[in-house]
Amino acid sequence: MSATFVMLAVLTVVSAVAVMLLRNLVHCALALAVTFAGLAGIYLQLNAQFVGFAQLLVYVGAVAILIVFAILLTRGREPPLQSVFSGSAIVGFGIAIVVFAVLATMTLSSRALGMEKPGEANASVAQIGEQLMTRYILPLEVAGLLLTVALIGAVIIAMRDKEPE
Amino acid sequence: MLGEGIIKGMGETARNFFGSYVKEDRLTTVQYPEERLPQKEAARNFPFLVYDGKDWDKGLRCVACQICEKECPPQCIYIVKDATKKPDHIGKMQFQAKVFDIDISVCMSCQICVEVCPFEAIKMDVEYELSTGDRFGQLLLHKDQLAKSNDYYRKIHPTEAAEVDARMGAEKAKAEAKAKPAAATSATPSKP
Amino acid sequence: MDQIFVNLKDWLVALFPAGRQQELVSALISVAALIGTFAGLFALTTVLERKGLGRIQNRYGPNRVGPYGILQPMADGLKALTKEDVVPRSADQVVHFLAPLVLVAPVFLALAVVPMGRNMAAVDFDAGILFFFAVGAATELSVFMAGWSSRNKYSLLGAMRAIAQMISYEVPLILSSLAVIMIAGSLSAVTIVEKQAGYSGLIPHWFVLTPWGFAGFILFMIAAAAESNRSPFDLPEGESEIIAGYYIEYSGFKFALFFLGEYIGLFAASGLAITLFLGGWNAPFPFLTWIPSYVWFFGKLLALIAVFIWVRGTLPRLRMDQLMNFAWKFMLPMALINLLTAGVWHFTPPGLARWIICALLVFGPYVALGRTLFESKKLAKRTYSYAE
Amino acid sequence: MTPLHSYLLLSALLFAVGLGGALTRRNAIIVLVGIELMLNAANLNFIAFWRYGQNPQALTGIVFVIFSIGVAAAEAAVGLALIISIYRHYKTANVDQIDSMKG
Repeated sequence: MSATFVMLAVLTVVSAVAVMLLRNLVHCALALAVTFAGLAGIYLQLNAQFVGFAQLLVYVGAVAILIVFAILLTRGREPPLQSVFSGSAIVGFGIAIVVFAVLATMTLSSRALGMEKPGEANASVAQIGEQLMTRYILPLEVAGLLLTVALIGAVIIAMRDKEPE
Repeated sequence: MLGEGIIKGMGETARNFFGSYVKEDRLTTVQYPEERLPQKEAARNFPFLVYDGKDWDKGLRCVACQICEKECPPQCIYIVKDATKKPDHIGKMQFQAKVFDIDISVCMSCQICVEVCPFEAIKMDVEYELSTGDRFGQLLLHKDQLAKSNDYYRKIHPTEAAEVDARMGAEKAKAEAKAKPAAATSATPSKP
Repeated sequence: MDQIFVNLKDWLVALFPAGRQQELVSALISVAALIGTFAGLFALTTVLERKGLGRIQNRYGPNRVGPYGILQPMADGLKALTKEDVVPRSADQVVHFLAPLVLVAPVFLALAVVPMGRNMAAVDFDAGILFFFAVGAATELSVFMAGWSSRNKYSLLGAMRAIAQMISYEVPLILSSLAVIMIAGSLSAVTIVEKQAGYSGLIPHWFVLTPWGFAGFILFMIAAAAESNRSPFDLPEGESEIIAGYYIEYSGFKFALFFLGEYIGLFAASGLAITLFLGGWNAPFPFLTWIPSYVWFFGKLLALIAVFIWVRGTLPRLRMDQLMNFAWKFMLPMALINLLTAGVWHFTPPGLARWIICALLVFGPYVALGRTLFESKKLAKRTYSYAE
Repeated sequence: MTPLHSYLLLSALLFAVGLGGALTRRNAIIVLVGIELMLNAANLNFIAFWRYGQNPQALTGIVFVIFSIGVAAAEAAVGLALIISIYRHYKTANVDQIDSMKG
């Protein structure tokens, strides 16, 4: 394991755990931004430059900010001394641990164990663009449509209801 | 509205920018400690005592009548009469002040002391750089700090000083005219 | 002469043993050069800005420290360093401390992809422009961190305004640069500059000298001014209403860092504008190519900064609703139309017809938008009760 | 060099953390954040498999992740809009208290 990977992985996991454990919601959102940035670093380390930058732009630049806004808009009359976890937290943790155990055993018993990089692999922007415009043109259009619908839908949902006249 | 206003405004600021290098009226700053605007003649802030001649202590016009002390609204003037007398400008023997203090930290520049003084002894100064490191001591001006020559008065308020000089000259002339027949009839020596 | 800095770096790197160590040294030299150059430029810009604004307002500006006041930044720096660093008691200490760092680090990173001369880009990413916008996104987070952690209503208001403004103007910023990326066919800053090399007669092949490029340049500059919170889009700071916005609770060196970050962000945006529209480090005329390329880059950079200062000295601050209306109702449609125009330009054969079609395509919507936007407002002639 | 299974383990761990958070936290926003984390874990797997796969020229993993990022952004926007609208209605973003269907 290379040092870069270990550093990025530790950063990502620690901040992800912090997101789930911190009491202050704004701290959660900031830790989330760190997680996303760490993941972007891992993508870069895997030679996926375009995806890494897109991850930074979309997640750190947009989603984290969106979440921060949502947190500030929904703060208020909640009792602060309540536990951050819901009543059935034990079950949830149990499920999460079981899922991780299953995934980890599967990974460690699979062919992926100890698999090394098969030489250089690079995804240039031109190649990605060409693929998007030829092989994946339909998904691209559908994704564009989905984004437009989501944009309009989000605006309509979050819009304040008109006062009855 | 297609941004013409913005271009017009940009033109105006550009004219200001380049104009400031060539034209005086586009650079109006006076760099204060080095450069100063000329004093306006009507400027006034705190009172001072006028003296005639060379020696400030002898020439002081004040006769310690204490009218200003009584009239001063914030009561910033403090006068102690001296027992000895000295002649004034028309030769009459008058009291003089032993102590004459003005606390300019209290003074409100109302000029009432100047208005009430019958001897033209107290006038308004234009000195404005009065900052000190000591709030009390240095702002309490004593007689020696307050005394300023008539020449200084002429310099800062020329028109007013000319009027005062004319009035005092007239009084002196009248007194001398009165003294002459008196000297002719009696042998009382007249004062210079 | 042109390659003097490149050769210097190569020579320095060659002093070290080949391999991993050389890469590290090369990166370190690039970073040091970037930080040194732009911190110096920042110092120069602060004093030039204050002097320029002074001249615009019929006064001298700073002229006390050193000859003509050019040592003013040193005095400012000393003052910032020696000032007490006050942190509000109820502030979120960690976030409050991190916010200036989160601002300064990405803006320097963004500068790394801007080519500052022939072979003088610190890194040449395949997706360089995307990298620029991606790290620029982190500045929004830092603004929020500063505003929220100060535990001050003014700073939170300022941060919210700043984020709303930055997100709104990021859309036209990216869309207007997208036109260039479309025509150049590359996301790499170095390639985009190379595409603008060459001259027809005396006229350089800069993108700003095409209808869509010109419109894109104007849109980009407006959006860049809004992105870096420059006047007339400096509502987040708004001294007269929310005092200093998100840096109200910052003092001393942390404030200086914010100030630095803001200016470096401005340089980065100007540098990108030069790269995308003004031909990067290319000389404006073929007979001037003997002047080193970095001189051209920094000359253009200073010229753009002068434009920013000039605009700051001229235009009053916008109101929040005007700002948002301007972004979504004018900038965004114009940027989209500009994108379309760039496409038309690409597919019509060169000639006068192409020029006329594209100019009409840009100018027509501009007039239409400009007229309709304000027609609906029914601006009445302003009357004053007391002033004549 | 880093072997493939370390990426997969990291991804599994991230997925588990996200799942744990989504299942246990009270605040609806953090639940959404947990879901985002799980999506990101999946993205990491795609990238890792693309990089270690036999045919990296196909770019399938990269393209999938690009779509996934775009869709996740839309999902976050709509999800947060829903949470805000729910918050307006119930005056709380606590998932334990939002338990009735009737408006």
